[in-house]
Amino acid sequence: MKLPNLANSFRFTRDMWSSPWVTAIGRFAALVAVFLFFAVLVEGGKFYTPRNLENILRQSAVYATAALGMTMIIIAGGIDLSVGSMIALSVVTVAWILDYHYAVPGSQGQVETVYLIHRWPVLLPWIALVAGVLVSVLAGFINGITVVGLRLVPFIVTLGTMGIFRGLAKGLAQEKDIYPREDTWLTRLMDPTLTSHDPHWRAWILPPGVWILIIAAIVAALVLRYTKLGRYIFAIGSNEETARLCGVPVGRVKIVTYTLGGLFTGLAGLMQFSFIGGIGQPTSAIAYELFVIAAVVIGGGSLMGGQGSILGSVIGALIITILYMGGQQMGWPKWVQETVIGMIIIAAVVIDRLRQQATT
Amino acid sequence: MKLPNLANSFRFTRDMWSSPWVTAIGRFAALVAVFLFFAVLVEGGKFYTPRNLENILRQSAVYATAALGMTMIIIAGGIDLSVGSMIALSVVTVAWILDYHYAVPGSQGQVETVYLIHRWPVLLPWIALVAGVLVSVLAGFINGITVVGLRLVPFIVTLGTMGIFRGLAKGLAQEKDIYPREDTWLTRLMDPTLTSHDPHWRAWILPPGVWILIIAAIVAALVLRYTKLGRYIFAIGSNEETARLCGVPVGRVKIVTYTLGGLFTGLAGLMQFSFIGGIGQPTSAIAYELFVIAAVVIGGGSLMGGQGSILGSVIGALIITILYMGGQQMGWPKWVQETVIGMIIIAAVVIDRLRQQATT
Amino acid sequence: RPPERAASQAKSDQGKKLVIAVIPKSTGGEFWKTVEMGAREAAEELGVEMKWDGPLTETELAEQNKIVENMVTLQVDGIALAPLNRSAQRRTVERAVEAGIPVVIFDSEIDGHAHVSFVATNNKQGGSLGAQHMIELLGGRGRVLVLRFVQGTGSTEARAEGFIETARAGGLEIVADPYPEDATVEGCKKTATNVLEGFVKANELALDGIFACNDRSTLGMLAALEDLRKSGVKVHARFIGFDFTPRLIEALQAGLIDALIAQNPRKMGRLAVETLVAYLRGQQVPEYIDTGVVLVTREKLATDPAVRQLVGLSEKPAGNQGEPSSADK
Amino acid sequence: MWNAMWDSPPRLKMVNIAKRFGTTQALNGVNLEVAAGEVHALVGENGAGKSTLMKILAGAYRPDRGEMWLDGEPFMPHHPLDARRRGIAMIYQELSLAPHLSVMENILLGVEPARWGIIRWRRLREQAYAALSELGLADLPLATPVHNLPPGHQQMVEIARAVISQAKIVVLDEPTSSLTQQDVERLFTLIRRLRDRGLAVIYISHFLEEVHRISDRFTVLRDGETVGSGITSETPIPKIVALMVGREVSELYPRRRRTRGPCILEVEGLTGIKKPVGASLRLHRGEILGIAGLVGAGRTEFLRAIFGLDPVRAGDIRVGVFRGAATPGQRWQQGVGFLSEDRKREGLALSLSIAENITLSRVDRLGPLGLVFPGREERMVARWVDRLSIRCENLRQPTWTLSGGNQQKVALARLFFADVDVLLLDEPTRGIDVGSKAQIYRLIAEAADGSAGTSPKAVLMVSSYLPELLGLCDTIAVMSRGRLVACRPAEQWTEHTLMLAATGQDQENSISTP
Ligand SMILES: Nc1ncnc2c1ncn2[C@@H]1O[C@H](COP(=O)(O)OP(=O)(O)OP(=O)(O)O)[C@@H](O)[C@H]1O
Ligand SMILES: Nc1ncnc2c1ncn2[C@@H]1O[C@H](COP(=O)(O)OP(=O)(O)OP(=O)(O)O)[C@@H](O)[C@H]1O
Ligand SMILES: O[C@@H]1[C@@H](O)[C@H](O)OC[C@H]1O
Ligand SMILES: [Mg+2]
Ligand SMILES: [Mg+2]
Repeated sequence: MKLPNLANSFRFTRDMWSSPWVTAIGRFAALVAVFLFFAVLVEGGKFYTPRNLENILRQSAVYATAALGMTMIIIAGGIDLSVGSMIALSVVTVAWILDYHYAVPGSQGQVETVYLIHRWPVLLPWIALVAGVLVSVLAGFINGITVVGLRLVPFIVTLGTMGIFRGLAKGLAQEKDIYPREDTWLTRLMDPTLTSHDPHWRAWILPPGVWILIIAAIVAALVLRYTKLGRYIFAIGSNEETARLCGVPVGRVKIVTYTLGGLFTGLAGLMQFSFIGGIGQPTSAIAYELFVIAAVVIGGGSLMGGQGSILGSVIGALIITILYMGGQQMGWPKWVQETVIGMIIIAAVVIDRLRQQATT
Repeated sequence: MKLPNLANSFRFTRDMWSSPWVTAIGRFAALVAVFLFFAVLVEGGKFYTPRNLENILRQSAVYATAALGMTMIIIAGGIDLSVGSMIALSVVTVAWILDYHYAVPGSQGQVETVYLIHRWPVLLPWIALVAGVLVSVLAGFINGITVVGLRLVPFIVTLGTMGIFRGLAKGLAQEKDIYPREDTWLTRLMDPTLTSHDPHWRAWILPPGVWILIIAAIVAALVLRYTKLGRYIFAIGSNEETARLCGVPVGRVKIVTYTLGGLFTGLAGLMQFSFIGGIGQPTSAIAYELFVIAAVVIGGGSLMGGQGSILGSVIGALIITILYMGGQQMGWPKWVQETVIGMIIIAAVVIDRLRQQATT
Repeated sequence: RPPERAASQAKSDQGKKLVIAVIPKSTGGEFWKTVEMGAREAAEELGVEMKWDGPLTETELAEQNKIVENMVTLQVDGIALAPLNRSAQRRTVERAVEAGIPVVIFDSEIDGHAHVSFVATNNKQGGSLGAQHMIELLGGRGRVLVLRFVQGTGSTEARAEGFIETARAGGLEIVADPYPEDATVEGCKKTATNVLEGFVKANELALDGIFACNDRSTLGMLAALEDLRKSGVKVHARFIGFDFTPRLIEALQAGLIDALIAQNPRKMGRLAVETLVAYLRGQQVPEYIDTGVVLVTREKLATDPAVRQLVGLSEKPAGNQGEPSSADK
Repeated sequence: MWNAMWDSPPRLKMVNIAKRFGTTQALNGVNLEVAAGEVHALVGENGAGKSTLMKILAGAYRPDRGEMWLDGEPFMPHHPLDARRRGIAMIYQELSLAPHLSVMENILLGVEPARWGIIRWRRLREQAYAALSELGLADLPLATPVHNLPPGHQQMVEIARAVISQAKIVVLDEPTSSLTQQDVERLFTLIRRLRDRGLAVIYISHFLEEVHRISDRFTVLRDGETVGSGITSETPIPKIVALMVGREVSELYPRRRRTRGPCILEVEGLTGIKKPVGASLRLHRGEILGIAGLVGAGRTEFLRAIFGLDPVRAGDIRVGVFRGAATPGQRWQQGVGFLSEDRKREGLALSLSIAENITLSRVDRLGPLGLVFPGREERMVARWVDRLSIRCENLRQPTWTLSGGNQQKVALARLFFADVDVLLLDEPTRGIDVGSKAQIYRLIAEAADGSAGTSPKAVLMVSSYLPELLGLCDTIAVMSRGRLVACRPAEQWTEHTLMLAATGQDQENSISTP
């Protein structure tokens, strides 16, 4: 018996089409097709101006970043319905810290309000950033230990925490929007840079939030592909029993996965904070979980676990965003947009299934 | 040949605790506990006035009715995320028909608007009722054939149709609310009867909508228990492959199940129409799918399929409603209400798992 | 309007602490927080107990109906309601009244005559106030966009109507008057962004004026305009908004908004409660109470003490300028 | 006896049946003829197409070409119900029950007595009871959900399902793999009764001794084609094997002298939740120790408890220098590997690639600091794919694309890749054909010898197939009702004494640890 060398490990009939590269190229082609569709149809070439390209990135960044974590969770055979609430929780936390103030006795016996941001103008945004991310990390961790510790279906757990986290966000904000006292650079995280008048921001080329997305996506992809953790995530999603038999610490890996999901969702929360103009709105990001899940699925993730890719999910988020933006810029009525997006979600999965069928 | 007597088909150690009756009694006990909790805490015995009891029924009717269909779908191993949108679609359809009008040349060369309701004051509400239900039946049928025909995961299909049906509801309403020209008895479907001054309505004892729920629930329970269709629904959810091999027409049964789901959702749509005051609001019932699914799960439905009961789901809907009503009547802040509901959903499933563990 | 029985009932209630429910259109947002503040102050002063609860966003009709019903169940002595929908909720109110609970409507109008009194801004007048200022700013000519709010809602619909009527009469052209996607800032921003995009021609926003109907829609429009500016589109449209929040006041000071029509939410909350309690105590109450509306411009903001007080800018001299009263903390 | 029936058309005739799955030609012109009143065995290697052929008969698959006749009438079922109505009763290879439904509902699934779509429960109960009585299981609780039954009884429920229908043909696809000896005897009695009633019975099994006992005639499939058929009593087993494999399998068991090394696994009084009960055992390097026993004796639980997959209530386990209970992860680290009897449910992650499955238990060997270097992985895995001659197209191919035997080899390769010193093998050849078995035996023996180039390993092997234990092991222990009742050198055992010990009738009944 010969070693399966490279030459014979490459059969054109089947392997080529199901190789990850071809799959990725296929998804990319879909993205390009959707883009070209609007590029041609939107009048005056407005759809492919640098400004609009930047907008596509900016508008898809929140979904895409949250989709990174969701990809891992879905590959591991789970699901997280609480991402929308977690984003809101992060948004509110950031605003709450930026707006933190307390009363001191003032000069003429009056009470004076002191804002922490005035005391620590440099440090506080960083604290807010860290806290905003950490709160989601913690939320993800709670999802993880609940799923693992109580051995419950993630759908139910995260349906529950969806309510809980949203409630906490509202509680923290005292059921209103928080308007931080001062704008900080956190508010500008998602500002367009290409067309900015400020040379400092221009130098970034892309908005800092988009850079965060890019780096996070690369890290996530590397983790999935080149680390033990990534292997374990795939193994658990493919067959949890096998993973357990092979000595994979299933519970721990799941907890880590949900916690990582929280991390990425926290980053998405920072972006959302900036995107809605630097306010702490506890009703923000309602129903985002559906877009995020849709992005992962369009990107090739399987709700049965064991399948999915970071690149695919990012492309999925871009496709959804382009559809929305294109629909808006074409002046399609809102209802047409919603209907079309719904159809595209189904179509994406159908095409994926057909492709997979063709190769078996 | 002797029939096996009851004694030997009834093992006390195990079977008794997992028998459907004990399970049902357990759920009922939970309902009573939640009710008593608020009955004691809400001041002045106001929680158990006849009026409030009627209100509990009225306010839970929409969830409970939609949960009937969802129960069947979940028992068959599926899920339907589009119920909220389907309810809206029915609401809008009813309003659209009640408001249908056209222009005719008037007496002095002017254009005159003719409302169909003025022509057919008796017939039109019935047409609206039938159409409102039918549109959801059709929507359910579409879910069914998409799941079966394209062999897709129901989560994705109904995530897609959730967008599509909502879009269509908005499209039909031209993205506005529809205000029917005249109020009809359809608007009064959910009006309280107990406290009504109108003897005609009082004679109903309960609001007609609640009667619809009661009858629908009985029919649904009978179908599940005593018909081939019902047993096939269980068989498919329990083991689809086996069902197929045993000659169960799996595809057809699934389509029928989703269509029945549509039927019950359509009835829920009628109730919602009345409940929001007889207007066609396309943004109505957003996120209701989550409450409905939660009701089924609290009622013992398993998202893995093969398990669930009509009585349980109705109790689940009642529990959720009582929690909301109680929370409001206790004056809990909104965020506390949300957080508590989230926790209860998780707790309900934990208790269920513990109970099942104790019996195996 | 249920007449006599209030007086007789009032007597039997004497001695017992009155319990009233105040139901806003939503529990989120600056506007309603300020209303709550006013209502609470009044309730405290009058020695009545107040329950405050409302739906999450201003589209959830079923939710608000349930809250009203639950308050009826609790047999509160009276309800002050800001109805989400003027026609659909008529019966909700009638049912509460049938159950023996008088209802004061505030903020937004409702159809029917079951309620005791209506306490609100003259919204139509507020709209035309905005239009008059717009006409002045544009010199009687120009293309104007109106961002509405939730359809079927008494208050904002009247404002749009008032604005559009007066603006048209004054020679302005209304080029669009869309409803936002939903009742959140995000929803308003998304719709504003889409609609504005349609008016961008050659890197310039081809609009002369913009009007928004309440705090959420003004905030959303403001954010959308800021995005446009930041991405290099020239915006010379005059922007008049409705309501005030700290952010909107800042924007007004910074010149991003030309004027705000300010209602008096605190007073509205206060008067709603006062009217209800007065009625419950057997006093005569007017059918309609106007809580007042004023046009706030940058100059007025700097100079007019009444305006400064209304929007919560401190009365202290320059040094502390910009400090909001932050009464919620 | 069946000769007399040749005048009438055969009960079943399948001609030139072909079926293709993607690139796999599962059936390529199969012919099969079965008479009424006979038991007809269908044999062949793994992947020969036996189950596929029967699924076509049962209407679960449509053939690409070919024709069928039932009692001389053309027959082409469109779906399973169709076939069932025409008199085909099928018991599938994989257990196929609806676990939430009751015993009686499962028995009558798809053919419930009903009027206007409303089920007639009384009649349903009667029919189910009748079927169970015929199987001698009248005391099975009719209303209990089947997931509450032990596997053997579950299998009987399936058989009852076949009995109930007024069948002309009953197909049993490997029915005995989860039955106790007692149940097998009961089943054989039933089969004979059905045959005598004039039904045709098609019987599929890899246990050729069983085939020989029960069948009148047989047909052999190889690579999707019919390669022969005949009268069972006139054909010796080796000849059938030769037809199946296409060559003589001369040396099935590689017997070699081995020298026993130091003791590496010591189990003292191991007690699990239900089973095992106080089991003790010593395993040495260079030793293959087999455990025999009836299904349900607790052998699987014994291995699982050692490996940390099932909880341990009492007792002590020592692996080399490590003492006490451990998690599966720790066991791998200590040099113990486990091969599950259930490939599909827990043995393999079928959607992962061959390479990923092989390395999953020792991902830490693929790079430092929790990193994974795919290049290194492929180099390391290729060696074992070669050694075990796993037939595949490349290492990144998903495992489900492999045939059953090759999947089993992938699961086995995991233990070799991890270079474990103790191999716990649970039914390593279940459902495996004769040819592949020989290859797997050779690998196991090489590991124990140390002839594969590494130090000699210790092998603890559970099997229900006695010839394999007798042929391969140095020592054999017997487990009965959760207890290890005897442990002796293989030479001292015969199939008969093993059987006696397993059923608890062994006279000596002494635990001797040589
Ligand atoms: N659904 C399917 N999809 C793809 N290939 C299949 C499918 N079913 C069977 N095959 C392939 O068809 C061939 C015949 O399989 P079949 O199950 O009929 O074998 P068998 O003779 O029953 O083997 P065993 O003795 O292992 O049960 C195998 O190569 C198998 O991989
Ligand atoms: N009464 C039962 N109910 C449910 N499952 C059972 C029961 N008895 C055994 N099993 C399961 O069946 C499988 C085999 O049982 P067990 O381990 O006791 O027997 P074994 O001697 O290993 O037999 P086998 O040869 O089938 O592996 C195990 O997975 C076990 O969990
Ligand atoms: O009616 C309300 C209005 O007065 C305020 O301006 O914003 C919210 C509105 O719905
Ligand atoms: Mg087979
Ligand atoms: Mg076993």
